[in-house]
Amino acid sequence: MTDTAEAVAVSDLHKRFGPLEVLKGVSLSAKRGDVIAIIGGSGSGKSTLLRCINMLELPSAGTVSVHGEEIRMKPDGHGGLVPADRKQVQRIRTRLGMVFQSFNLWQHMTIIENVIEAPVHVLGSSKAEAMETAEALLRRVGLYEKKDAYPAFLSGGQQQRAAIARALAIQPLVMLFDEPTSALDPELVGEVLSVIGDLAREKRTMILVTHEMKFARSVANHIVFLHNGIIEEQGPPEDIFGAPKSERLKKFISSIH
Amino acid sequence: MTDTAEAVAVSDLHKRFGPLEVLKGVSLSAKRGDVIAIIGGSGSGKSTLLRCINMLELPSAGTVSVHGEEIRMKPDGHGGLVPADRKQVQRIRTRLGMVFQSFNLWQHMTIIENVIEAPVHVLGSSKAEAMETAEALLRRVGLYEKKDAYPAFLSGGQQQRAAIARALAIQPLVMLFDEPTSALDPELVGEVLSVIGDLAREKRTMILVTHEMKFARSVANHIVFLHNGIIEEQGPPEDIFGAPKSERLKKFISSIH
Amino acid sequence: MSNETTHALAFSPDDLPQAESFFKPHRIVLIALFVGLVLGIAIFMRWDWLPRYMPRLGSGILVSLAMLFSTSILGFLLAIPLGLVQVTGPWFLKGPARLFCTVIRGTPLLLQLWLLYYGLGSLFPQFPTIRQSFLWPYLREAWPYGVAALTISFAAYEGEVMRGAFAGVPQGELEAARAYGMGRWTMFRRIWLPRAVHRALPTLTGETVLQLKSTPLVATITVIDVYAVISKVRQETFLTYEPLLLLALIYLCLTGLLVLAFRYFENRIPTRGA
Amino acid sequence: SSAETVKVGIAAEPYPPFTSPDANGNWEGWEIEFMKAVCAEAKLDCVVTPVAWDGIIPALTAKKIDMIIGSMSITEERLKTIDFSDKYYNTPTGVIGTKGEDIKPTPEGLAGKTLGVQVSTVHQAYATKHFAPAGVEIKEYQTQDEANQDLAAGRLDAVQADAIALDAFLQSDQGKACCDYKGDVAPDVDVLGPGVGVGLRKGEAELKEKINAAIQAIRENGTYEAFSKKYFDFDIYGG
Amino acid sequence: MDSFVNWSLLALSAPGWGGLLLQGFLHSIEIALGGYALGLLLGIGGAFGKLYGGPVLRDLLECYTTIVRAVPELVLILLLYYAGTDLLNQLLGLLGLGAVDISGLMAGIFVIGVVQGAYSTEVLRGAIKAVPAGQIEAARAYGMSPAKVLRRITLPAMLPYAIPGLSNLWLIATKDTALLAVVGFAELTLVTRQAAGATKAYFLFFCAAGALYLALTLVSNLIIGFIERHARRCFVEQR
Ligand SMILES: Nc1ncnc2c1ncn2[C@@H]1O[C@H](COP(=O)(O)OP(=O)(O)OP(=O)(O)O)[C@@H](O)[C@H]1O
Ligand SMILES: Nc1ncnc2c1ncn2[C@@H]1O[C@H](COP(=O)(O)OP(=O)(O)OP(=O)(O)O)[C@@H](O)[C@H]1O
Ligand SMILES: [Mg+2]
Ligand SMILES: [Mg+2]
Repeated sequence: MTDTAEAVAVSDLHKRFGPLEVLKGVSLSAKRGDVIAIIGGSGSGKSTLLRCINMLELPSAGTVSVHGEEIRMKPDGHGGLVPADRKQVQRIRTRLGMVFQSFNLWQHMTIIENVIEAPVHVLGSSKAEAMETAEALLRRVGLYEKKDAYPAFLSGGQQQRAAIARALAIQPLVMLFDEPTSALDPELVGEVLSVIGDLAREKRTMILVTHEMKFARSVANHIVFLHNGIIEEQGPPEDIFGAPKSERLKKFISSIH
Repeated sequence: MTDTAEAVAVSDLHKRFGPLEVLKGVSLSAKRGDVIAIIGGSGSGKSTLLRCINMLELPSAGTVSVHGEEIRMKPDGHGGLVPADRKQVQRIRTRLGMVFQSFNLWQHMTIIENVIEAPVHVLGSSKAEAMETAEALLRRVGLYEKKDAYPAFLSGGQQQRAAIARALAIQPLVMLFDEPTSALDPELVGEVLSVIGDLAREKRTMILVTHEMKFARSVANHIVFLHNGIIEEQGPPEDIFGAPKSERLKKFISSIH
Repeated sequence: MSNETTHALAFSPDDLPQAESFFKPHRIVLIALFVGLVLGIAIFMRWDWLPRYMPRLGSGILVSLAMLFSTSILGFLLAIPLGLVQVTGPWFLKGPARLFCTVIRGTPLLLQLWLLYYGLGSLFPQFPTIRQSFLWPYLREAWPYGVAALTISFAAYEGEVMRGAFAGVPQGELEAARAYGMGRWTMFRRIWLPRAVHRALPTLTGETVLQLKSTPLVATITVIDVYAVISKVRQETFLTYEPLLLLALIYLCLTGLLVLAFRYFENRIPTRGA
Repeated sequence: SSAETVKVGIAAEPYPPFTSPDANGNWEGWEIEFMKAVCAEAKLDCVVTPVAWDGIIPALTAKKIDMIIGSMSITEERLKTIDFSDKYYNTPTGVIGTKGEDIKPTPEGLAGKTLGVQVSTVHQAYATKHFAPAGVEIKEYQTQDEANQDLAAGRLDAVQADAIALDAFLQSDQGKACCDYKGDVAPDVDVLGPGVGVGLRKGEAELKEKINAAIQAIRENGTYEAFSKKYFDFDIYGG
Repeated sequence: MDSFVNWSLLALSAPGWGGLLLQGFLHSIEIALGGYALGLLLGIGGAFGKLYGGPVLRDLLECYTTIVRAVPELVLILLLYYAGTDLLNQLLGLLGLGAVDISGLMAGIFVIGVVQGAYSTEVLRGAIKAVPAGQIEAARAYGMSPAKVLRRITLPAMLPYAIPGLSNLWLIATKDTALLAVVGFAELTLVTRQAAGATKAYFLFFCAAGALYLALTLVSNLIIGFIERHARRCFVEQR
């Protein structure tokens, strides 16, 4: 695989929830080391798009490939699709890290257990090794003192940081971040920014959904504006924020100031 | 009660979780129509402070008054405090609206049911009347089409808007917002801003926790910077953001840019 | 969004199956199998005794149903406070509730029934005042003891289930209720109880079916339910399988109805499947 | 010798004085002695196999046991399902009642009273046929003991059963205190049947033959009378 | 009901019945453990099948839970043990193979397991539905196989919701062993009935059995309580 190979490619993705069509044909491609920020109004389908990439939401139509490998789908008989090969999906997922909008920490495990879970039980690292990485990660997000606490006892920002550490622990090739800084104060946002920068330098790919335009602007090399289930406009940050073309995006951008 | 009476007064509030002292003597006062923004690092105790005001978290020491009425507390025998009069707390709570950091929508009710619940079953409004208000509120936050959906099927931003509508429905004298815009896109943030402006003009008091400094600056007339369980600095937004005094605040502010 | 869409969203996809979607190929096969089985049993086994016992079977079913409904409704009403005080009550309520649930669940129902009927019940006649009182005609009957014993037992088992259900309601949602000034009773009635019951429904279904199968014990104190009628058939004809298969069919119908009813309530609120 | 092994099913629930276990788990009683005598006579190697009453017929048809000696009354209805040997005992049917109450074992003498019977016995059939039309309230019990218990507790006025079971109750402290014997009921062979027989699978004519011959033999050679005397002071074989 | 209590009836060795009672008790625990474990396995499989399986599997499981829960256990065990082994042996006979003798114990454990499986399917289904969907999604997102998600996330996360229902089922399992009396297995209920019937000391023996059951419950509660506290340690205290 060359450096310029597509790390993630989504083509003509559709997603329907009953009568509601949330994604109406979205195509997207990310090269290795790309940082793509998805912006758009609430309910425009950003989370759904991210969740379709790792098949947490099954697309109604369209394809997703990760590092050149297309996830094979077959019709489920009700007009939808299901993965043709579960094993393939599982394998691909181990290369994708995900930070959920609502964190979804495992409530029955302490923070450190949350972080070592996937390395030990999916990737098969030794526990000692995983512990070491986990502790380093928790130190990095400033959560080391809380490592033995259960998620229910943490503040919102602490939970979000734990979720980030958990996703980083599997050293994913592609990171999917769903609003990774929503519960963080500006200082921590800066810290997450630097983490993302480091990952990009390691040629890891990142796709992130965010509402903080400043954050999107400083972290991403490509911005995707989602509106009403289609990509209304995309391009480098300077163009999107500096010279928006579509009316909708102009209105959206104008509301930032 | 005059216009300048204290809507909320917190004095020398302490809160301990086991060995961890989260609030170490916080005093705060808000006049009618004040909009106070609490800022501070993750885990600094912002949510805890807000939750202590409506007694969801019982303070270890200190007092809270709402509209001049002090919530009477008595020792619980384990070194903490409990309300001396449950009825009083209930009564006071009906004047306080709260938007939770994690939304806490009632999962067994549709959105509209969530919104009319407190008006009908706490304030005793008629159902028809409550429905009318609720629909207007949901229209205002752009959620009217989702009114019959259950919370689990909504996007993050939609849930947050539902939570805001729910809190507004009881027409509280004091609103407590815990990061009310964390899941919202800039356009909706603007909308929430205008809602808060309207409320302030109606002389309702607001205390909000936020990580978005721009938002805090544009909405609040008083900023409180919480750090390590004490109020490190407070004052009008111009001073706090324009001329921070403490080292800690300077560092915090600097990270915004 | 169109009006049509909003309307459709108001209904959950899990609603009871519609006629056309219900008859899928495999279901037709299953139904055919079942009908075939019933026909085979009807043709190849001995059913000449059936007409003679029809009236008694009918009244037996009624007795079973009456027992089931009265005791599970009463028992459930008792179970709610039993479960609740174990989660949040003061120690002087928590302790007795725990003790009650433990002792009742820990001892056989038959024993409880006998203690009530032959133990307690046989004490009453010794007191002339009771014998003279208006209660005596009832105390002389067996069914009040049956109802009492079955109710107590159901309450104890369900109390345990409700304890878990109450404890499992997310704290945040209760906090939200408190934050809007709901009194304890309102919060309980509007948020805590419905959430807990909804969560406990699958278990409650099972427990109600179990209760249906506990009702035959009342036959030991002369209340003739459908099971007792079937035992009688077995005793008088020495047939093994035919009466029991009939009993199975009767219970199957009753259970099917119960399950459908409970499932309807369960699906009233859609949960997001994981 | 080359005696064939026969599994004899008895009810696992005790029915003294016919069958009951002791604390070591050994079974004893009149029917056990009867079985031993018959088996010895017929040169069968018999093994006692206790099976709960609910499972005793299926155990027979599924060949887990070969015959049942369990105080089974022979009736027309039952003969449609299994086979019986000739009767080996038959006891009179009687009525007991609360002491001092005016009760007679006749339809008129019981009118307006509550009578307890064990469910699915010939006694129940008898009471339903003869007493119920006269306005007697009939209550059905799963076991005889329960009926006796309710008689003592005052919920019943009288109990109808076979005389041996009633006698055993009247001998107990409780029975002595509360009740006395009110007399035998009028005979009705149609309902009360010819008596108690050994239960057999249908179509096993050979075994039935042997058993019938053995019963006849022990009746004639005095064995039957000998062991019966240990238990009863009257003729258990009946008329 | 005896007016006095003859405690010597409970002595451990013969003429006392205590030894037999204890033995029956142990047998009961043995069967209950076996049946419960089998039931749990079936329940886990059933619950997952019902939640995540295809429409055919789901309907089949619905039939399983409805039928097995509806049909009285007595019917099941009679069908399985007697009719089932009969059929099996006829089949083996046709194939020219010798008859097998399925032990009552095995059949009992099997039946109790199948019945418990139906109930625990429903208990577990409810508990799994109570686990926030996001937790399971997170596990999937990290590439866990379904089996791993089950073992590492779903099972431990649903435990707090499942424990009350499962502990009810355990207590029911210990008492359901009474069914095995039908196949002649000497568990606690049957031994109690035998002792009571043989000595007429009904209340003494039923209370003794009750005490044994209660003791078992108390011990079970200790263990269950421990597991439950452990499972709930991650929850913020309910007020
Ligand atoms: N129930 C609890 N038990 C123990 N510790 C708790 C509990 N709730 C909060 N804490 C701790 O108290 C501290 C303050 O929490 P709080 O939720 O008030 O933070 P916050 O300022 O709102 O942070 P954030 O911006 O991340 O939401 C944190 O360190 C948190 O771990
Ligand atoms: N499981 C579901 N069932 C039905 N509708 C759903 C479901 N999940 C999401 N939706 C709907 O799909 C639309 C898109 O949701 P999505 O979560 O992708 O929005 P989003 O762009 O992430 O918004 P936000 O910024 O508020 O998080 C919303 O209208 C939402 O209500
Ligand atoms: Mg989203
Ligand atoms: Mg917070």
